[in-house]
Amino acid sequence: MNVVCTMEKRNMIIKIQGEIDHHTSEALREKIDKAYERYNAKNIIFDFSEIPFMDSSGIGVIMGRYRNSSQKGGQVAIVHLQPQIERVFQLSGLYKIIHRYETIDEALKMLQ
Amino acid sequence: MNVVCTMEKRNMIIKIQGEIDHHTSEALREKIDKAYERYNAKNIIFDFSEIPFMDSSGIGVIMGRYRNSSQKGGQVAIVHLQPQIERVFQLSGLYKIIHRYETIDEALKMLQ
Amino acid sequence: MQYENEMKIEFMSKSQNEAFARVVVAAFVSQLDPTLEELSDIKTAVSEAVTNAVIHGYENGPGMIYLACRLEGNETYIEIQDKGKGIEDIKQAMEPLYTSKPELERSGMGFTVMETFMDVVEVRSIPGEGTTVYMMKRLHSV
Amino acid sequence: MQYENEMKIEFMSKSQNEAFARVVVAAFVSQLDPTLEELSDIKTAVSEAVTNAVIHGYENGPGMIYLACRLEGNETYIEIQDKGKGIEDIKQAMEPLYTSKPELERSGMGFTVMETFMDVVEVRSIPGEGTTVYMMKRLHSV
Ligand SMILES: Nc1ncnc2c1ncn2[C@@H]1O[C@H](COP(=O)(O)OP(=O)(O)O)[C@@H](O)[C@H]1O
Ligand SMILES: Nc1ncnc2c1ncn2[C@@H]1O[C@H](COP(=O)(O)OP(=O)(O)O)[C@@H](O)[C@H]1O
Repeated sequence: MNVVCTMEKRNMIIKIQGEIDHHTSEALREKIDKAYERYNAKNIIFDFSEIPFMDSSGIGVIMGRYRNSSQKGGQVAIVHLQPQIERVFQLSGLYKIIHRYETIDEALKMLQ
Repeated sequence: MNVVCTMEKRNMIIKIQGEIDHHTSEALREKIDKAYERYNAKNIIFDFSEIPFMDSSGIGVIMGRYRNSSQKGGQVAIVHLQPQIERVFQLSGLYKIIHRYETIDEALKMLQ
Repeated sequence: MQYENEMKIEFMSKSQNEAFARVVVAAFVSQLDPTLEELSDIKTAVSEAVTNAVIHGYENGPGMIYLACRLEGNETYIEIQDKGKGIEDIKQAMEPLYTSKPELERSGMGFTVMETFMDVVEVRSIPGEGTTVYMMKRLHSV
Repeated sequence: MQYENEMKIEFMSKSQNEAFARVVVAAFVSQLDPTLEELSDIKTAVSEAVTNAVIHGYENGPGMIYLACRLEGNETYIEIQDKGKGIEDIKQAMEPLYTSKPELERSGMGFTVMETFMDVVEVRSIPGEGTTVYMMKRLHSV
Protein backbone atom coordinates (compact mmCIF):
# COMPACT_ATOMS: atom_id res chain seq x y z
CA MET A 1 0.00 0.00 0.00
CA ASN A 2 1.22 3.44 -0.93
CA VAL A 3 -0.09 6.65 0.69
CA VAL A 4 0.57 10.15 -0.62
CA CYS A 5 -0.59 13.21 1.35
CA THR A 6 -0.67 16.62 -0.30
CA MET A 7 -1.89 19.92 1.17
CA GLU A 8 -4.11 22.55 -0.44
CA LYS A 9 -4.36 25.29 2.19
CA ARG A 10 -5.60 23.36 5.25
CA ASN A 11 -7.18 20.60 3.18
CA MET A 12 -5.20 17.36 3.30
CA ILE A 13 -5.67 15.21 0.19
CA ILE A 14 -4.89 11.55 0.82
CA LYS A 15 -4.30 9.33 -2.17
CA ILE A 16 -4.07 5.65 -1.29
CA GLN A 17 -2.91 3.01 -3.76
CA GLY A 18 -3.83 -0.49 -2.65
CA GLU A 19 -6.38 -2.53 -0.78
CA ILE A 20 -7.81 -1.41 2.56
CA ASP A 21 -8.40 -4.24 5.01
CA HIS A 22 -7.54 -4.90 8.64
CA HIS A 23 -3.94 -5.77 7.69
CA THR A 24 -3.25 -2.54 5.83
CA SER A 25 -5.43 -0.23 7.91
CA GLU A 26 -3.05 0.07 10.83
CA ALA A 27 -0.19 1.50 8.80
CA LEU A 28 -2.67 3.65 6.89
CA ARG A 29 -4.10 5.15 10.07
CA GLU A 30 -0.64 5.92 11.39
CA LYS A 31 0.52 7.64 8.22
CA ILE A 32 -2.59 9.77 7.97
CA ASP A 33 -2.59 10.85 11.61
CA LYS A 34 1.09 11.77 11.51
CA ALA A 35 0.67 13.90 8.38
CA TYR A 36 -2.51 15.47 9.76
CA GLU A 37 -0.61 16.65 12.84
CA ARG A 38 2.53 17.74 11.04
CA TYR A 39 0.75 19.84 8.44
CA ASN A 40 -1.79 21.22 10.91
CA ALA A 41 -4.53 20.15 8.52
CA LYS A 42 -8.24 20.72 9.02
CA ASN A 43 -10.28 18.97 6.31
CA ILE A 44 -9.43 15.57 4.86
CA ILE A 45 -10.18 14.49 1.29
CA PHE A 46 -9.77 10.80 0.53
CA ASP A 47 -9.01 10.07 -3.11
CA PHE A 48 -10.35 6.53 -3.71
CA SER A 49 -9.45 6.29 -7.39
CA GLU A 50 -6.72 3.68 -6.85
CA ILE A 51 -8.33 1.57 -4.15
CA PRO A 52 -9.65 -1.59 -5.77
CA PHE A 53 -10.86 -3.17 -2.51
CA MET A 54 -12.08 -2.07 0.91
CA ASP A 55 -13.89 -4.00 3.64
CA SER A 56 -15.46 -2.71 6.86
CA SER A 57 -11.99 -2.06 8.32
CA GLY A 58 -11.96 0.97 6.02
CA ILE A 59 -15.15 2.27 7.59
CA GLY A 60 -13.37 2.26 10.95
CA VAL A 61 -10.42 4.15 9.48
CA ILE A 62 -12.63 6.84 7.96
CA MET A 63 -14.80 7.18 11.07
CA GLY A 64 -11.67 7.62 13.17
CA ARG A 65 -10.29 10.34 10.85
CA TYR A 66 -13.72 12.00 10.90
CA ARG A 67 -13.52 12.17 14.69
CA ASN A 68 -10.06 13.71 14.61
CA SER A 69 -10.97 16.35 12.07
CA SER A 70 -14.28 17.18 13.81
CA GLN A 71 -12.29 18.17 16.88
CA LYS A 72 -10.56 20.80 14.77
CA GLY A 73 -13.82 21.90 13.18
CA GLY A 74 -12.88 20.11 9.98
CA GLN A 75 -14.78 17.89 7.58
CA VAL A 76 -14.09 14.70 5.66
CA ALA A 77 -14.82 14.10 1.99
CA ILE A 78 -14.27 11.24 -0.44
CA VAL A 79 -13.84 11.32 -4.21
CA HIS A 80 -13.60 8.77 -7.03
CA LEU A 81 -15.31 5.81 -5.35
CA GLN A 82 -15.26 2.40 -7.08
CA PRO A 83 -18.66 0.62 -7.23
CA GLN A 84 -17.70 -2.20 -4.81
CA ILE A 85 -16.61 0.30 -2.19
CA GLU A 86 -19.59 2.54 -2.85
CA ARG A 87 -21.77 -0.29 -1.57
CA VAL A 88 -19.74 -0.73 1.62
CA PHE A 89 -20.13 3.01 2.20
CA GLN A 90 -23.86 2.95 1.64
CA LEU A 91 -24.32 0.18 4.20
CA SER A 92 -22.27 1.92 6.82
CA GLY A 93 -24.29 5.13 6.94
CA LEU A 94 -21.04 7.06 6.48
CA TYR A 95 -22.76 9.30 3.94
CA LYS A 96 -24.62 10.97 6.78
CA ILE A 97 -21.43 12.54 8.05
CA ILE A 98 -19.02 12.34 5.15
CA HIS A 99 -19.32 14.25 1.89
CA ARG A 100 -18.94 12.63 -1.45
CA TYR A 101 -17.77 14.52 -4.51
CA GLU A 102 -16.91 13.57 -8.06
CA THR A 103 -13.55 15.33 -8.20
CA ILE A 104 -10.94 16.76 -5.88
CA ASP A 105 -11.57 20.26 -7.28
CA GLU A 106 -15.24 20.00 -6.43
CA ALA A 107 -14.37 18.81 -2.91
CA LEU A 108 -11.92 21.69 -2.44
CA LYS A 109 -14.54 24.18 -3.55
CA MET A 110 -17.19 22.84 -1.17
CA LEU A 111 -15.17 22.29 1.99
CA GLN A 112 -14.78 25.33 4.20
CA MET B 1 -8.19 -19.58 -23.74
CA ASN B 2 -8.64 -18.09 -27.15
CA VAL B 3 -7.08 -19.52 -30.32
CA VAL B 4 -6.93 -17.72 -33.65
CA CYS B 5 -5.61 -19.50 -36.76
CA THR B 6 -4.71 -17.51 -39.87
CA MET B 7 -3.21 -18.79 -43.11
CA GLU B 8 -0.36 -17.30 -45.15
CA LYS B 9 -0.06 -19.60 -48.16
CA ARG B 10 0.35 -23.02 -46.52
CA ASN B 11 1.74 -21.59 -43.30
CA MET B 12 -0.72 -21.71 -40.43
CA ILE B 13 -0.15 -19.01 -37.82
CA ILE B 14 -1.62 -19.90 -34.44
CA LYS B 15 -2.11 -17.14 -31.93
CA ILE B 16 -3.08 -18.38 -28.49
CA GLN B 17 -4.27 -16.07 -25.73
CA GLY B 18 -4.12 -17.70 -22.31
CA GLU B 19 -2.26 -20.20 -20.21
CA ILE B 20 -1.19 -23.58 -21.57
CA ASP B 21 -1.45 -26.41 -19.07
CA HIS B 22 -2.94 -29.90 -19.04
CA HIS B 23 -6.44 -28.48 -18.59
CA THR B 24 -6.31 -26.14 -21.58
CA SER B 25 -4.13 -28.30 -23.83
CA GLU B 26 -6.83 -30.72 -24.87
CA ALA B 27 -9.08 -28.07 -26.40
CA LEU B 28 -6.02 -26.38 -27.88
CA ARG B 29 -4.87 -29.56 -29.59
CA GLU B 30 -8.31 -30.17 -31.03
CA LYS B 31 -8.67 -26.67 -32.44
CA ILE B 32 -5.24 -26.71 -34.04
CA ASP B 33 -5.64 -30.16 -35.60
CA LYS B 34 -9.04 -29.31 -37.03
CA ALA B 35 -7.81 -26.08 -38.61
CA TYR B 36 -4.66 -27.82 -39.88
CA GLU B 37 -6.80 -30.36 -41.75
CA ARG B 38 -9.39 -27.94 -43.01
CA TYR B 39 -6.91 -25.43 -44.44
CA ASN B 40 -4.57 -28.16 -45.78
CA ALA B 41 -1.72 -26.41 -43.99
CA LYS B 42 1.92 -27.46 -44.07
CA ASN B 43 4.02 -25.37 -41.69
CA ILE B 44 2.86 -24.18 -38.28
CA ILE B 45 3.97 -20.94 -36.62
CA PHE B 46 3.05 -20.55 -32.95
CA ASP B 47 2.75 -16.93 -31.83
CA PHE B 48 3.55 -17.00 -28.10
CA SER B 49 3.18 -13.27 -27.48
CA GLU B 50 0.02 -13.62 -25.39
CA ILE B 51 0.83 -16.79 -23.47
CA PRO B 52 1.84 -15.78 -19.96
CA PHE B 53 2.26 -19.35 -18.69
CA MET B 54 3.12 -22.78 -20.06
CA ASP B 55 4.17 -25.96 -18.30
CA SER B 56 5.41 -29.24 -19.77
CA SER B 57 1.93 -30.01 -21.12
CA GLY B 58 2.74 -27.41 -23.76
CA ILE B 59 5.81 -29.34 -24.81
CA GLY B 60 3.58 -32.32 -25.53
CA VAL B 61 1.23 -30.16 -27.59
CA ILE B 62 4.05 -28.75 -29.70
CA MET B 63 5.76 -32.13 -30.15
CA GLY B 64 2.45 -33.59 -31.32
CA ARG B 65 1.93 -30.81 -33.88
CA TYR B 66 5.54 -31.24 -35.00
CA ARG B 67 4.79 -34.90 -35.73
CA ASN B 68 1.67 -34.05 -37.74
CA SER B 69 3.38 -31.42 -39.84
CA SER B 70 6.47 -33.61 -40.41
CA GLN B 71 4.24 -36.15 -42.09
CA LYS B 72 3.29 -33.49 -44.61
CA GLY B 73 6.90 -32.38 -45.00
CA GLY B 74 6.17 -29.25 -42.93
CA GLN B 75 8.05 -27.51 -40.13
CA VAL B 76 7.13 -25.86 -36.85
CA ALA B 77 8.30 -22.46 -35.63
CA ILE B 78 7.66 -20.32 -32.59
CA VAL B 79 7.83 -16.55 -32.21
CA HIS B 80 7.58 -14.03 -29.35
CA LEU B 81 8.52 -16.29 -26.45
CA GLN B 82 8.16 -14.98 -22.87
CA PRO B 83 11.18 -15.63 -20.59
CA GLN B 84 9.41 -18.15 -18.31
CA ILE B 85 8.37 -20.24 -21.29
CA GLU B 86 11.75 -19.85 -22.96
CA ARG B 87 13.21 -21.80 -20.04
CA VAL B 88 10.70 -24.62 -20.36
CA PHE B 89 11.59 -24.82 -24.05
CA GLN B 90 15.30 -24.92 -23.35
CA LEU B 91 14.90 -27.82 -20.94
CA SER B 92 12.81 -29.83 -23.32
CA GLY B 93 15.29 -29.92 -26.16
CA LEU B 94 12.51 -28.71 -28.47
CA TYR B 95 14.94 -26.26 -30.05
CA LYS B 96 16.62 -29.18 -31.81
CA ILE B 97 13.57 -29.71 -33.99
CA ILE B 98 11.63 -26.47 -33.77
CA HIS B 99 12.73 -23.13 -35.13
CA ARG B 100 12.60 -19.98 -33.12
CA TYR B 101 12.23 -16.57 -34.72
CA GLU B 102 11.76 -13.07 -33.43
CA THR B 103 8.81 -12.14 -35.62
CA ILE B 104 6.15 -13.80 -37.74
CA ASP B 105 7.55 -12.13 -40.87
CA GLU B 106 10.95 -13.63 -40.21
CA ALA B 107 9.40 -17.06 -39.65
CA LEU B 108 7.40 -16.77 -42.89
CA LYS B 109 10.53 -15.84 -44.80
CA MET B 110 12.54 -18.79 -43.43
CA LEU B 111 9.99 -21.59 -43.64
CA GLN B 112 9.77 -23.33 -46.98
CA MET C 1 -23.49 -35.52 -1.65
CA GLN C 2 -20.86 -34.95 -4.31
CA TYR C 3 -20.14 -31.28 -4.92
CA GLU C 4 -19.17 -30.15 -8.37
CA ASN C 5 -15.99 -28.64 -7.04
CA GLU C 6 -14.67 -28.29 -3.54
CA MET C 7 -11.61 -27.05 -1.72
CA LYS C 8 -10.55 -26.69 1.87
CA ILE C 9 -7.74 -24.55 3.12
CA GLU C 10 -6.20 -23.84 6.48
CA PHE C 11 -3.77 -21.06 7.21
CA MET C 12 -2.23 -19.28 10.16
CA SER C 13 -4.17 -16.52 11.84
CA LYS C 14 -2.06 -13.62 10.58
CA SER C 15 -3.38 -10.39 9.19
CA GLN C 16 -1.43 -10.79 5.93
CA ASN C 17 -3.46 -13.94 5.25
CA GLU C 18 -6.66 -11.87 4.96
CA ALA C 19 -5.71 -10.81 1.44
CA PHE C 20 -4.49 -14.33 0.71
CA ALA C 21 -7.88 -15.81 1.70
CA ARG C 22 -9.68 -13.37 -0.60
CA VAL C 23 -7.47 -14.29 -3.54
CA VAL C 24 -7.92 -18.02 -2.94
CA VAL C 25 -11.70 -17.83 -2.83
CA ALA C 26 -11.84 -15.48 -5.81
CA ALA C 27 -9.62 -17.81 -7.86
CA PHE C 28 -11.80 -20.79 -7.01
CA VAL C 29 -15.15 -19.09 -7.60
CA SER C 30 -13.87 -17.64 -10.89
CA GLN C 31 -14.43 -21.08 -12.42
CA LEU C 32 -18.14 -20.22 -12.43
CA ASP C 33 -17.46 -17.03 -14.40
CA PRO C 34 -19.19 -14.69 -11.94
CA THR C 35 -19.66 -10.98 -12.63
CA LEU C 36 -17.09 -8.60 -11.17
CA GLU C 37 -19.72 -7.43 -8.71
CA GLU C 38 -20.52 -10.95 -7.53
CA LEU C 39 -16.84 -11.71 -7.15
CA SER C 40 -16.20 -8.58 -5.15
CA ASP C 41 -19.22 -9.28 -2.92
CA ILE C 42 -17.74 -12.68 -2.10
CA LYS C 43 -14.24 -11.30 -1.54
CA THR C 44 -15.60 -8.67 0.83
CA ALA C 45 -17.62 -11.19 2.85
CA VAL C 46 -14.62 -13.53 3.10
CA SER C 47 -12.43 -10.66 4.19
CA GLU C 48 -14.87 -9.80 7.00
CA ALA C 49 -15.12 -13.35 8.33
CA VAL C 50 -11.37 -14.03 8.18
CA THR C 51 -10.62 -10.67 9.82
CA ASN C 52 -13.03 -11.54 12.63
CA ALA C 53 -11.23 -14.84 13.19
CA VAL C 54 -7.89 -13.00 13.41
CA ILE C 55 -9.01 -10.10 15.61
CA HIS C 56 -11.83 -11.52 17.69
CA GLY C 57 -11.42 -15.30 17.50
CA TYR C 58 -7.70 -15.44 18.22
CA GLU C 59 -7.34 -11.85 19.44
CA ASN C 60 -4.28 -11.40 17.20
CA GLY C 61 -2.57 -14.40 18.81
CA PRO C 62 -1.61 -17.70 17.17
CA GLY C 63 -4.16 -20.12 15.76
CA MET C 64 -5.33 -21.72 12.53
CA ILE C 65 -8.20 -20.57 10.34
CA TYR C 66 -10.16 -23.10 8.29
CA LEU C 67 -11.92 -22.13 5.09
CA ALA C 68 -13.96 -24.39 2.83
CA CYS C 69 -15.55 -23.50 -0.47
CA ARG C 70 -17.95 -25.61 -2.51
CA LEU C 71 -19.43 -24.87 -5.89
CA GLU C 72 -22.66 -26.54 -6.85
CA GLY C 73 -24.69 -25.42 -9.83
CA ASN C 74 -24.86 -21.66 -9.44
CA GLU C 75 -24.41 -21.72 -5.67
CA THR C 76 -21.23 -20.93 -3.80
CA TYR C 77 -20.93 -22.22 -0.23
CA ILE C 78 -18.26 -20.80 2.03
CA GLU C 79 -17.43 -21.87 5.57
CA ILE C 80 -14.91 -20.01 7.73
CA GLN C 81 -13.92 -21.43 11.09
CA ASP C 82 -11.68 -20.55 13.98
CA LYS C 83 -10.96 -22.45 17.18
CA GLY C 84 -10.68 -19.29 19.21
CA LYS C 85 -12.61 -17.48 21.88
CA GLY C 86 -16.14 -17.93 20.57
CA ILE C 87 -19.12 -15.59 20.81
CA GLU C 88 -21.32 -15.41 23.92
CA ASP C 89 -24.26 -13.60 22.36
CA ILE C 90 -24.52 -14.20 18.61
CA LYS C 91 -27.64 -12.08 18.21
CA GLN C 92 -25.94 -9.05 19.71
CA ALA C 93 -22.74 -9.71 17.73
CA MET C 94 -24.68 -9.61 14.48
CA GLU C 95 -26.36 -6.28 15.18
CA PRO C 96 -25.16 -3.47 12.92
CA LEU C 97 -22.61 -1.24 14.66
CA TYR C 98 -22.07 -3.62 17.59
CA THR C 99 -18.39 -4.22 18.23
CA SER C 100 -16.53 -5.50 21.27
CA LYS C 101 -13.36 -3.76 20.09
CA PRO C 102 -14.13 -0.06 19.51
CA GLU C 103 -10.61 0.70 20.78
CA LEU C 104 -9.27 -0.95 17.59
CA GLU C 105 -11.53 1.33 15.50
CA ARG C 106 -13.69 -1.61 14.45
CA SER C 107 -16.93 -0.37 12.97
CA GLY C 108 -19.18 -3.26 14.05
CA MET C 109 -20.30 -3.63 10.43
CA GLY C 110 -18.59 -6.92 9.58
CA PHE C 111 -21.62 -9.20 9.93
CA THR C 112 -23.85 -6.60 8.26
CA VAL C 113 -21.53 -6.56 5.25
CA MET C 114 -21.60 -10.38 5.09
CA GLU C 115 -25.39 -10.45 5.30
CA THR C 116 -25.78 -7.80 2.64
CA PHE C 117 -23.34 -9.28 0.15
CA MET C 118 -24.27 -12.94 0.56
CA ASP C 119 -27.66 -14.66 0.30
CA VAL C 120 -27.31 -16.68 3.50
CA VAL C 121 -25.15 -16.10 6.58
CA GLU C 122 -25.30 -18.43 9.56
CA VAL C 123 -23.09 -18.28 12.63
CA ARG C 124 -22.43 -21.09 15.07
CA SER C 125 -20.22 -20.49 18.05
CA ILE C 126 -19.34 -22.05 21.36
CA PRO C 127 -17.58 -19.80 23.87
CA GLY C 128 -14.09 -21.16 24.51
CA GLU C 129 -14.26 -23.46 21.47
CA GLY C 130 -14.60 -21.27 18.44
CA THR C 131 -16.80 -19.87 15.72
CA THR C 132 -17.94 -21.01 12.29
CA VAL C 133 -19.55 -18.72 9.73
CA TYR C 134 -21.52 -20.41 6.92
CA MET C 135 -22.32 -18.32 3.87
CA MET C 136 -24.00 -19.00 0.55
CA LYS C 137 -24.32 -16.87 -2.53
CA ARG C 138 -26.33 -17.66 -5.62
CA LEU C 139 -24.66 -16.40 -8.78
CA HIS C 140 -27.18 -15.00 -11.20
CA SER C 141 -24.59 -14.79 -13.92
CA VAL C 142 -24.23 -18.59 -14.06
CA MET D 1 9.01 -25.97 14.76
CA GLN D 2 6.93 -22.88 14.19
CA TYR D 3 6.91 -21.76 10.56
CA GLU D 4 6.67 -18.09 9.76
CA ASN D 5 3.62 -18.70 7.64
CA GLU D 6 1.90 -21.85 6.61
CA MET D 7 -1.16 -22.97 4.70
CA LYS D 8 -2.65 -26.27 3.67
CA ILE D 9 -5.21 -26.78 0.99
CA GLU D 10 -7.09 -29.73 -0.39
CA PHE D 11 -9.11 -29.73 -3.58
CA MET D 12 -10.74 -32.15 -5.95
CA SER D 13 -8.65 -33.80 -8.60
CA LYS D 14 -10.02 -31.88 -11.58
CA SER D 15 -7.99 -30.38 -14.35
CA GLN D 16 -9.47 -26.90 -13.79
CA ASN D 17 -7.91 -26.94 -10.33
CA GLU D 18 -4.40 -26.97 -11.83
CA ALA D 19 -4.65 -23.23 -12.52
CA PHE D 20 -6.31 -22.71 -9.14
CA ALA D 21 -3.39 -24.42 -7.35
CA ARG D 22 -0.89 -22.19 -9.15
CA VAL D 23 -2.77 -19.04 -8.16
CA VAL D 24 -3.04 -20.15 -4.52
CA VAL D 25 0.67 -20.86 -4.17
CA ALA D 26 1.64 -17.70 -6.04
CA ALA D 27 -0.61 -15.58 -3.79
CA PHE D 28 0.88 -17.13 -0.66
CA VAL D 29 4.52 -16.91 -1.75
CA SER D 30 4.00 -13.31 -2.91
CA GLN D 31 4.19 -12.31 0.76
CA LEU D 32 7.97 -12.82 0.47
CA ASP D 33 8.12 -10.41 -2.49
CA PRO D 34 9.84 -12.84 -4.88
CA THR D 35 11.02 -11.82 -8.34
CA LEU D 36 8.70 -12.55 -11.26
CA GLU D 37 11.10 -15.27 -12.35
CA GLU D 38 11.11 -16.98 -8.96
CA LEU D 39 7.34 -16.81 -8.82
CA SER D 40 6.93 -18.29 -12.26
CA ASP D 41 9.43 -21.07 -11.44
CA ILE D 42 7.32 -22.01 -8.43
CA LYS D 43 4.04 -21.80 -10.38
CA THR D 44 5.44 -24.05 -13.08
CA ALA D 45 6.70 -26.66 -10.60
CA VAL D 46 3.34 -26.66 -8.78
CA SER D 47 1.53 -27.04 -12.07
CA GLU D 48 3.63 -30.10 -12.94
CA ALA D 49 3.08 -31.85 -9.61
CA VAL D 50 -0.66 -31.14 -9.49
CA THR D 51 -1.08 -32.23 -13.10
CA ASN D 52 0.70 -35.49 -12.30
CA ALA D 53 -1.67 -36.13 -9.41
CA VAL D 54 -4.67 -35.56 -11.73
CA ILE D 55 -3.42 -37.56 -14.72
CA HIS D 56 -1.21 -40.25 -13.21
CA GLY D 57 -2.23 -40.44 -9.53
CA TYR D 58 -5.98 -40.51 -10.05
CA GLU D 59 -5.92 -41.22 -13.80
CA ASN D 60 -8.49 -38.47 -14.37
CA GLY D 61 -10.89 -40.08 -11.89
CA PRO D 62 -12.14 -38.70 -8.58
CA GLY D 63 -9.84 -38.03 -5.64
CA MET D 64 -8.49 -35.25 -3.45
CA ILE D 65 -5.18 -33.46 -3.85
CA TYR D 66 -3.37 -32.08 -0.79
CA LEU D 67 -1.03 -29.13 -1.04
CA ALA D 68 0.92 -27.54 1.80
CA CYS D 69 3.09 -24.46 1.61
CA ARG D 70 5.39 -23.11 4.31
CA LEU D 71 7.45 -19.95 4.28
CA GLU D 72 10.48 -19.76 6.53
CA GLY D 73 13.06 -17.06 6.14
CA ASN D 74 13.80 -17.04 2.43
CA GLU D 75 12.80 -20.67 1.92
CA THR D 76 9.56 -21.87 0.40
CA TYR D 77 8.53 -25.47 1.12
CA ILE D 78 5.82 -27.06 -0.98
CA GLU D 79 4.31 -30.50 -0.55
CA ILE D 80 1.85 -31.98 -3.05
CA GLN D 81 0.15 -35.26 -2.27
CA ASP D 82 -2.33 -37.61 -3.87
CA LYS D 83 -3.80 -40.85 -2.56
CA GLY D 84 -3.87 -42.44 -5.97
CA LYS D 85 -2.08 -45.15 -7.84
CA GLY D 86 1.48 -44.53 -6.68
CA ILE D 87 4.75 -45.00 -8.58
CA GLU D 88 6.45 -48.40 -8.89
CA ASP D 89 9.85 -47.16 -10.01
CA ILE D 90 10.57 -43.60 -8.86
CA LYS D 91 14.04 -43.50 -10.41
CA GLN D 92 12.66 -44.34 -13.84
CA ALA D 93 9.72 -41.93 -13.39
CA MET D 94 12.12 -39.06 -12.74
CA GLU D 95 14.20 -39.65 -15.85
CA PRO D 96 13.83 -36.92 -18.48
CA LEU D 97 11.45 -37.92 -21.28
CA TYR D 98 10.10 -40.97 -19.45
CA THR D 99 6.32 -41.04 -19.48
CA SER D 100 3.85 -43.85 -18.93
CA LYS D 101 1.20 -41.96 -20.92
CA PRO D 102 2.64 -41.11 -24.34
CA GLU D 103 -0.85 -41.64 -25.78
CA LEU D 104 -1.94 -38.50 -23.90
CA GLU D 105 0.94 -36.57 -25.52
CA ARG D 106 2.72 -36.25 -22.19
CA SER D 107 6.31 -35.22 -22.70
CA GLY D 108 7.86 -36.96 -19.72
CA MET D 109 9.43 -33.65 -18.67
CA GLY D 110 7.35 -32.92 -15.56
CA PHE D 111 9.87 -34.04 -12.95
CA THR D 112 12.72 -32.49 -14.92
CA VAL D 113 10.91 -29.14 -14.89
CA MET D 114 10.37 -29.43 -11.13
CA GLU D 115 14.02 -30.29 -10.52
CA THR D 116 15.26 -27.45 -12.70
CA PHE D 117 13.00 -24.76 -11.26
CA MET D 118 13.21 -25.73 -7.58
CA ASP D 119 16.28 -26.25 -5.36
CA VAL D 120 15.12 -29.54 -3.88
CA VAL D 121 12.65 -32.13 -5.20
CA GLU D 122 11.95 -35.35 -3.32
CA VAL D 123 9.38 -37.96 -4.23
CA ARG D 124 7.91 -40.57 -1.93
CA SER D 125 5.41 -43.03 -3.24
CA ILE D 126 3.79 -46.32 -2.30
CA PRO D 127 2.07 -48.21 -5.11
CA GLY D 128 -1.65 -48.39 -4.38
CA GLU D 129 -1.42 -45.71 -1.67
CA GLY D 130 -0.26 -42.54 -3.35
CA THR D 131 2.52 -40.11 -4.02
CA THR D 132 3.96 -37.08 -2.25
CA VAL D 133 6.29 -34.57 -3.90
CA TYR D 134 8.35 -32.35 -1.58
CA MET D 135 9.93 -29.27 -3.07
CA MET D 136 11.95 -26.38 -1.69
CA LYS D 137 13.07 -23.17 -3.30
CA ARG D 138 15.35 -20.56 -1.80
CA LEU D 139 14.39 -17.05 -2.83
CA HIS D 140 17.45 -14.95 -3.48
CA SER D 141 15.35 -11.82 -3.71
CA VAL D 142 14.37 -12.04 -0.01
N1 LIG E 1 -14.75 -15.17 14.95
C1 LIG E 1 -15.17 -14.49 16.03
N2 LIG E 1 -14.77 -14.89 17.27
C2 LIG E 1 -15.17 -14.21 18.36
N3 LIG E 1 -15.98 -13.12 18.33
C3 LIG E 1 -16.41 -12.68 17.13
C4 LIG E 1 -16.03 -13.34 15.93
N4 LIG E 1 -16.60 -12.70 14.90
C5 LIG E 1 -17.31 -11.68 15.42
N5 LIG E 1 -17.20 -11.67 16.78
C6 LIG E 1 -17.85 -10.71 17.71
O1 LIG E 1 -18.90 -10.07 17.00
C7 LIG E 1 -18.71 -8.64 17.02
C8 LIG E 1 -19.28 -8.01 15.77
O2 LIG E 1 -18.55 -8.43 14.63
P1 LIG E 1 -18.57 -7.56 13.32
O3 LIG E 1 -19.97 -7.26 12.94
O4 LIG E 1 -17.75 -8.26 12.29
O5 LIG E 1 -17.88 -6.19 13.71
P2 LIG E 1 -16.37 -5.80 14.09
O6 LIG E 1 -15.44 -6.85 13.57
O7 LIG E 1 -16.17 -4.50 13.43
O8 LIG E 1 -16.31 -5.75 15.59
C9 LIG E 1 -17.24 -8.46 17.22
O9 LIG E 1 -16.92 -7.20 17.75
C10 LIG E 1 -16.90 -9.62 18.16
O10 LIG E 1 -17.24 -9.29 19.49
N1 LIG F 1 1.44 -38.47 -8.78
C1 LIG F 1 1.78 -39.53 -9.55
N2 LIG F 1 1.16 -40.74 -9.40
C2 LIG F 1 1.50 -41.80 -10.17
N3 LIG F 1 2.47 -41.77 -11.11
C3 LIG F 1 3.14 -40.61 -11.31
C4 LIG F 1 2.83 -39.45 -10.55
N4 LIG F 1 3.66 -38.45 -10.96
C5 LIG F 1 4.44 -38.99 -11.93
N5 LIG F 1 4.13 -40.29 -12.15
C6 LIG F 1 4.80 -41.19 -13.11
O1 LIG F 1 6.04 -40.62 -13.49
C7 LIG F 1 6.08 -40.42 -14.90
C8 LIG F 1 6.90 -39.22 -15.27
O2 LIG F 1 6.29 -38.03 -14.81
P1 LIG F 1 6.65 -36.62 -15.46
O3 LIG F 1 8.14 -36.47 -15.50
O4 LIG F 1 5.90 -35.58 -14.74
O5 LIG F 1 6.17 -36.75 -16.96
P2 LIG F 1 4.71 -36.82 -17.61
O6 LIG F 1 3.70 -36.25 -16.63
O7 LIG F 1 4.82 -35.99 -18.82
O8 LIG F 1 4.44 -38.26 -17.89
C9 LIG F 1 4.63 -40.36 -15.33
O9 LIG F 1 4.45 -40.68 -16.68
C10 LIG F 1 3.99 -41.37 -14.38
O10 LIG F 1 4.17 -42.69 -14.84
